[in-house]
Amino acid sequence: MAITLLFAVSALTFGAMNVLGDPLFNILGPIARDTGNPKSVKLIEKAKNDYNLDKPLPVRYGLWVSGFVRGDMGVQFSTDGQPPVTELLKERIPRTVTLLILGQLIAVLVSIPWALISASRADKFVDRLSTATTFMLVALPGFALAIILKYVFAIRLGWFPLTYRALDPLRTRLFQMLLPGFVIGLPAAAIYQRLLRTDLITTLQEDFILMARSKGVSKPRILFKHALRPSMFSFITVVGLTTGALIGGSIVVETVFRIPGIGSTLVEAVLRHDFPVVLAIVMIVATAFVLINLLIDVVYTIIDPRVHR
Amino acid sequence: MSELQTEMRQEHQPLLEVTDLRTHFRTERGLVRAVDGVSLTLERGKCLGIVGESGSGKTVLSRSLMGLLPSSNTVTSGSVKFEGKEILGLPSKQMRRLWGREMSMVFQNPMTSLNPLMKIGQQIAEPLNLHLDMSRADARATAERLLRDVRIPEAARRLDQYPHELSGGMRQRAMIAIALACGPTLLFADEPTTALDVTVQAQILQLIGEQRRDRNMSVVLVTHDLGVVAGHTDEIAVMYGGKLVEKAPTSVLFAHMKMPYTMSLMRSIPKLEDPSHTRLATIPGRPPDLVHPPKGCRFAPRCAYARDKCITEEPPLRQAEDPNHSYACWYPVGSPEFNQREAELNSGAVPVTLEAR
Amino acid sequence: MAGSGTAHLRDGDIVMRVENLVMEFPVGRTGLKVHAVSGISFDVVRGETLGLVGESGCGKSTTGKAMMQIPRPTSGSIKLDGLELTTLGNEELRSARTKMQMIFQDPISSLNPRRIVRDSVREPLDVWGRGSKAEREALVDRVLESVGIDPQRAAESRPHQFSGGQCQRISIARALVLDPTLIICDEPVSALDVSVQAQVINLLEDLKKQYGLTLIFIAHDLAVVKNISDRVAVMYLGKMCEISPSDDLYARPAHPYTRVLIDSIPVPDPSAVLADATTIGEPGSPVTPPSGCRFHPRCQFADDICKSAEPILQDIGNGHFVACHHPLEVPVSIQSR
Amino acid sequence: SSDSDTEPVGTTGASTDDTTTVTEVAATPVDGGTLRYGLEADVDGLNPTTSALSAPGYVMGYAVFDTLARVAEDGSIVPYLAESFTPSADFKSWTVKLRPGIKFHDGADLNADAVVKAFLLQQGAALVGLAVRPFYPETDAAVKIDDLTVQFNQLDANRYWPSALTSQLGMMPSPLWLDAAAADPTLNQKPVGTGPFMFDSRTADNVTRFVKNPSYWNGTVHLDAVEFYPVPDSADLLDLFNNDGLDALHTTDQTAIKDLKDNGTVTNLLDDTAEESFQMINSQNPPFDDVRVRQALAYATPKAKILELIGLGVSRPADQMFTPEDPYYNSAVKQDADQPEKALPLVAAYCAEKGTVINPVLNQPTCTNGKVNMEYQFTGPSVVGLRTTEIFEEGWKVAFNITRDEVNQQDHIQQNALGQSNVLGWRQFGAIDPWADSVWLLCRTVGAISLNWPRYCDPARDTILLDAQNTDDPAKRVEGYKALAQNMHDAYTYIFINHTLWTNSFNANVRGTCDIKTPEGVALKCTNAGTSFLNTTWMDQ
Amino acid sequence: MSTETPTTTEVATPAPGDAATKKTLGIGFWICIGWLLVMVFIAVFATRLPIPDPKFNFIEPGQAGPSKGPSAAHWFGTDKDARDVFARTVYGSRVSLTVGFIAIAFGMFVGGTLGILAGFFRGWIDRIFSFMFLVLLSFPSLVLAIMLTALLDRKLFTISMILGVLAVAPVGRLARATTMQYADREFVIAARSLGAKNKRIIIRELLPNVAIPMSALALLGMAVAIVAEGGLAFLGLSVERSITWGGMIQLGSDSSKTLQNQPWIAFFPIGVLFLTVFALNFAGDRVRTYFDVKEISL
Ligand SMILES: Nc1ncnc2c1ncn2[C@@H]1O[C@H](COP(=O)(O)OP(=O)(O)OP(=O)(O)O)[C@@H](O)[C@H]1O
Ligand SMILES: Nc1ncnc2c1ncn2[C@@H]1O[C@H](COP(=O)(O)OP(=O)(O)OP(=O)(O)O)[C@@H](O)[C@H]1O
Ligand SMILES: [Mg+2]
Ligand SMILES: [Mg+2]
Repeated sequence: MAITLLFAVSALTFGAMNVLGDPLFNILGPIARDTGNPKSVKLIEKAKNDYNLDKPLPVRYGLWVSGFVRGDMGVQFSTDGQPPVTELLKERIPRTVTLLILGQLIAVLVSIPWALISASRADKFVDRLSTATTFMLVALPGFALAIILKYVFAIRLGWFPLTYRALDPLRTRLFQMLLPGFVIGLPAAAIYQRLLRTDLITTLQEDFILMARSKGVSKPRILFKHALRPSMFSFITVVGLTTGALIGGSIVVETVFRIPGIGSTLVEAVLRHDFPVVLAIVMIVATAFVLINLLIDVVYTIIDPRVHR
Repeated sequence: MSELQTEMRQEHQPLLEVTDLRTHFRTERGLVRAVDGVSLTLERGKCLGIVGESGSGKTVLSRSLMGLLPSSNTVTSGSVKFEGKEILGLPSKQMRRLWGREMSMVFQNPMTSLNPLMKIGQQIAEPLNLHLDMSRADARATAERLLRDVRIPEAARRLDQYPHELSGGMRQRAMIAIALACGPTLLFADEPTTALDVTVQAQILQLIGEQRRDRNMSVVLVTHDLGVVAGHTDEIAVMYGGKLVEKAPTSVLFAHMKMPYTMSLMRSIPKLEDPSHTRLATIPGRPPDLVHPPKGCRFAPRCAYARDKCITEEPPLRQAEDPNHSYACWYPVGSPEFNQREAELNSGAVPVTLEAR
Repeated sequence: MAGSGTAHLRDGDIVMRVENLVMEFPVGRTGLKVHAVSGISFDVVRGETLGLVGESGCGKSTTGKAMMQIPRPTSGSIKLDGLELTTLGNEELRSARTKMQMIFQDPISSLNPRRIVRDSVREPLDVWGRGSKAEREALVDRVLESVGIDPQRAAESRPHQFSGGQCQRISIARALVLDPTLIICDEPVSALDVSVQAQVINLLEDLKKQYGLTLIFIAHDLAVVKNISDRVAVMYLGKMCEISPSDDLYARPAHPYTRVLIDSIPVPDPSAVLADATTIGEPGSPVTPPSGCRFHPRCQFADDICKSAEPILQDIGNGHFVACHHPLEVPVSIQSR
Repeated sequence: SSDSDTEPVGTTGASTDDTTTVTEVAATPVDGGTLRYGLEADVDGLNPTTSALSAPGYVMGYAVFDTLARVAEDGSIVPYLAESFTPSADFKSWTVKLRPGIKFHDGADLNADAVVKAFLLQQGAALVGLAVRPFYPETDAAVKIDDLTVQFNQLDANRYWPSALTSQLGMMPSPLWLDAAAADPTLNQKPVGTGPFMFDSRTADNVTRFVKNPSYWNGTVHLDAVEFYPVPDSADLLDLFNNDGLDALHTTDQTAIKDLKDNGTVTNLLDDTAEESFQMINSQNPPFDDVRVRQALAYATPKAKILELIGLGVSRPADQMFTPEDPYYNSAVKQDADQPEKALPLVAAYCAEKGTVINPVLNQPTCTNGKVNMEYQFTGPSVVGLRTTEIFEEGWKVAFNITRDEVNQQDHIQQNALGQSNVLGWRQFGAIDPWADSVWLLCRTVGAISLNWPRYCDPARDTILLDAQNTDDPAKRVEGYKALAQNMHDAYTYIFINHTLWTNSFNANVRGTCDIKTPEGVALKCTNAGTSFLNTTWMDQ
Repeated sequence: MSTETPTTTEVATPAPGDAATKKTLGIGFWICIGWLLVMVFIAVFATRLPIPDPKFNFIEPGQAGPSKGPSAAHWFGTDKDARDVFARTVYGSRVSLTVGFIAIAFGMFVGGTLGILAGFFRGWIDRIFSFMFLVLLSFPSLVLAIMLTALLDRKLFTISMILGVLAVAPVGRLARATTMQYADREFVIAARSLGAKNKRIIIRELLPNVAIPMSALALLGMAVAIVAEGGLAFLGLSVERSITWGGMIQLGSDSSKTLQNQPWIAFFPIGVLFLTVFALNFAGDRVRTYFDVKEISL
């Protein structure tokens, strides 16, 4: 299933990029049209050969897939010797992954206690306030939040740096990613909070919670030991699903905060019609998505004994 | 606390004494008078059955007694004395000391009342750890013994199983084991068998009865099934529309029921010994709206024996011949007015069945 | 018990005849199967009420739905008025289905929550385009009246504005408008309070007379089934144990399982003697049903033959059939308990 | 533009003292430190033989590569890697003699072979070669005479040829590296030259790091390393610069320049002679093959508005490719603009005459509803690009129906090289010596792939250009280029807007940037076409 | 016993379910709807409103810079090109609302149809459609949107359709899940048993039930589409030649300097965008709780 899915995703992307763009022109530029000049013709031949452009589409796709599986994602469309796609992404992915992990970490660490507080005081003032807050966070588009946080914390207060610098020491770089992490994490935290809060409230109305109370279990213990775990299922699913959406969010964040990750690379590659890069990124994102969903299934089996069979 | 308790146990005082208990809920529709002035007492070691139609307030009553209702929209008044001590309105911090240890509860649906993600053993051990400060190993041993007590086969193995790995009947037994873990003096069982098959129901009811005798525990058995209370209780309280309308020792009640409601309920049950196609008696209409209850007797609008007085004046709880038997009716079964109406009904002067539209 | 066999099938004016019905469902992707119904046979004579009892999960509802071909059975034959349904094409089946209707346990979810109740009742007529508009309305009014629902109120309300009992009446009305021969009632009263339950049972009895219906009445409550049925079939784990005229079944249950069921019924009489329930055990799983007689693990009379051989339904007189290697001989007096 | 002025006399009246504050003579250079240099954009490749270097590319390129010649402080061209250059009698050939003993970072010798190789590669390169090929014969353009001597042969006589050796063509890459890069193009990003710094590491779009060349041939390099950071948001760039995140920056952003000029502690190397911004018209296709339409567009151009809104009054308006200080400046030439009323009759006349001809770029008739249909191409996504477009459009719309074509930078260049557009915004000109700008203007650079973007060919203009580069009479030269300015104006293929202003700015602790001299002791100009050099730069502490 | 007997003892109590009908959508909901109506109004009548020309450059010669803060003449101030931010915000609502509406209408129609068919027929239809949804969901939506806009063109309709395609999978999944939830209900079995054809069952029995959660999703989905359009515009990839909120925000935040010195350029459109998205979310959420639909996630 997962494999079929990846095939479908890659075939679609591959098809779209090949049918809707002229790869040869993307690679060579005007030289591709300069067929009268023997020098250009030589280059055209070479490019066709390098990128298998003279082969029919399915064959090219097959070659690309076999390359991808072996970790060779092709060469960027540029005569100026950009590094191979694999190399490029090797350098960029860790940044995006760090950013996403940071964002998710913030989201999860913020949302769980927040949801517990809200749910245990459902419909009281604190809860209403927090519901209003989540609504606002959810209604704020990522780029708007990025701008607001940048304006307040980087520009006005100057607590955070404006940009990311690849050569700074790791700790500094993590610090530089903190604000972008919040941009990614806060709206996600709001979504998680709402979900977890609803589920917690539902769980807290379950008979087994009443049962636990009637055993004389204290309120915090009920929240943590009895209510939290059974309420985590949609939370976990959504954390997984959101990871995909967050990659989308990271495009904006990476652009605003100048982080050379795969999000910003993707936008640039799409605009350049550099389809080896686009394909590779889309595939990696889709693969990550599929893997995360598999991982969620594993997590399910860990927290829910009922899935064992 | 224990000092106080031992002292009180010496006196011959009822375990539970409820006076004019009212539990109302504030809702968007208005105040729901789910329990509206209930008084009763329960002796040590006895089993009290509470019966009534759906929505009559049985569950709310039992939860009010235990103090387990959500606090946000609940208004309670009256008095609930447990072992002579007022427990109504105690903060849950203090109630927690009673829960599980002095009083515990078995719920209707064994499917939903056990934590699906906790092993059975842990769930039983939890109150043991909390209340009796037992060590892990002791708690586990005790849990195993408890499972054996409630007749779960292969008790040791079950400790490490999750609820979904048990059948419905076993789950309900496990729940009883949890409720019994700290040796409570009072057990509430709210429709403990409604979700189960008849054969399993019989087993569970029998089990509760045995445990009650073995532990000299009091039981409040809530059910809508007169058949269940008939066989397993010492005393029965009939609820209607949030009120207690009749209360008597089991045998007295079935022999001399006073409330036309109780009687109609009884008559509408199909009996095995009757030949098939025996016409069933019915109660027309439906239970009262607890936000706007009828002014007089709450059953009056559905009662074939009701008269003007019933509609305008609320009957008080009165004592019958038997000192332990009380009922709330102006014209109880056996009264001249009742008999007169009964005769009219049988002669066809008045339609017997008032079908609801 | 786990009985098979067709000895009990009758000749005559048979409305519904089910033979060797088998229904299996796959369990997820495990390759295992739920043996929901494993070869049962029964028939219903015109004007008769057949009761179907058994514990939860024994396949009662599955049998009921199989008669409607929802879904189509794994194997077996189902004949409605002599017409074989299992091999009918979709279009023919569609019209055949109108002759039998079903009433379900959950009165609320039987009605479309978003539709005006009256429209739900008129729906069958619209589907088949029966009569003129005015005729349809008149018929709907009449049927609603006969189940005790005010047509006026039905014209303006949705299901949630009615009580459970009323919804059940509306479902019955909807089943009646097409003037079916057979109505299959799947636990129509289990979700109702006793007082309402009595109302619905009485109503069904009245309508049966009024409309000349044949009923199949599914329930798990023996007392209810006995009250309404002419003939009762007892099922256990997808098999038929015993089938008999209803009074006879209670007078002399021949199958140990029937006996257990009867003994377990709580009787509203404090003086009744309670049978010991500790030995009854719990129902098995339809995924891995026991060999031989499916009841043998719970049966106090079981011996080796019960484990290996499946009993066949046999006549024990009076149209009373039982599928047991060791049927109970002694008639039980219910009073004696 | 002229080659002699580092200082624009801005309309803002900027102080001309900016460059002179650079060095406090007394200070002794300190070794060590890493200079962090902010750029407006990153570069694609740093191979002078294959990559078209942009302004940031030059800044980075000059750290690794030295050029054969350099511009001296007085504006004359002096040998740098070369020891001397000597013309032939007809000024068609020039002999370049190299300094002995210079080595590339990879140990290869700088010799005639290396020079010839670099030149021939560049001449043959598909795109970069476009700018070279029009001036040299196909074979034997560069010939090795001896180990340290190379002879360059041209098609036309040119007395001012050595200026060609001060930019990309003069940059000397290692022959070993060129071979390696031909096999593995990724090496184009890791340049090897003779320059003061050696490539160390690179994260595209974030940082490229060079380290000190310990055995630099022209004096000691003081800095340990230099790191180039592309920061496209000029405000962020400035902010980093002001808050100690950067030591130097290179920008053309008007607001930032204003700020930098007001900041007393900063050294600014300002230069607006290197490029002019203009709207460029492809004259090959209808309707712009008709001068009336081009003229109408010029009249309708809201130049003042652009200068106000986009230029913010910082950079100077341009009327031609020369700045007023330039000796070749023709004060009679004024750019037509801001007179939309004059556009209307021109367009009306055109449309009446040729309104149904097809504009091949749009594949539409040239006129609709009495207005000329045109395509305007600009690069995106870019905020400034969009703003500029909107403002131009607001002006042009009186007489033109505009179809926007927003494309990415790469497609933009490519489509224009192929002539697939009507009108677009561009920056160009301002070569060290004006003869070099003829590559954009000669008839011979019109082709399938064209460097003469307007694809406008005027033999009279060719004559002016070729004559001007082959005279040693300054007056004749001045006259020639003044005539050129008039010729360009009359052709209406360029609508000049302003002289692009660049700055290289250094924080106070950065010193010595303008101390570069040739081994002979000739002081060199410390900014060249908007870029700077770092071999003598050092930092306090 | 006869059922015809008229009775006087009819109990005058409302059925328990009546409580549900007493639920209200609340004042907040109506405020949100009010705001949305205002937005629709200004979007429709933008050209006739007494507001400045959104493209006119209000240059005042001799002033320090073209951009001015809010004033009586320019309520939201003017942007870097001296254009009226208020007027531009008003005009910006046109693209946002149009894209939001078309996108979700397309998503609803296609996703809803596919989802209902998948949920109703199950089997291979379900497998094919579900797989399609999964494929669509495997692309982060912004990634897919950017890819498609780069390959296609940037006309209003194209952008709307692209975002509509993005809505197909979430809508389809919801429709499928809701359909499945109802398809097994007894009332559907009943309809089938009385001879209703599939088409009739889908339209009469399922659609009304599926429509409710879908309507809540429509509001939320419109919010998502508007945000997505804003994101594209912010990256400079949305509808060309149009005033868009995302584009205005991009203009006001293209440099930290602008943000610092002329915050009004970015923050007014952010505010209006936020309020609109908030209103859609809030209203959608109210509809959802009102009809007691489970949490929907897009
Ligand atoms: N938390 C609550 N808020 C508002 N109303 C409530 C609440 N809990 C119960 N009620 C109402 O109180 C009435 C009595 O409910 P209760 O659950 O006690 O009935 P019951 O006799 O146990 O019925 P059943 O047999 O259906 O369990 C009902 O009308 C119910 O709707
Ligand atoms: N669609 C289905 N897919 C898989 N298993 C099914 C399906 N329908 C029924 N079953 C299984 O078949 C068995 C018989 O179910 P059925 O609903 O017929 O029992 P029942 O006798 O009606 O029980 P109850 O009294 O609980 O209604 C059960 O184990 C049930 O889980
Ligand atoms: Mg209850
Ligand atoms: Mg069933």
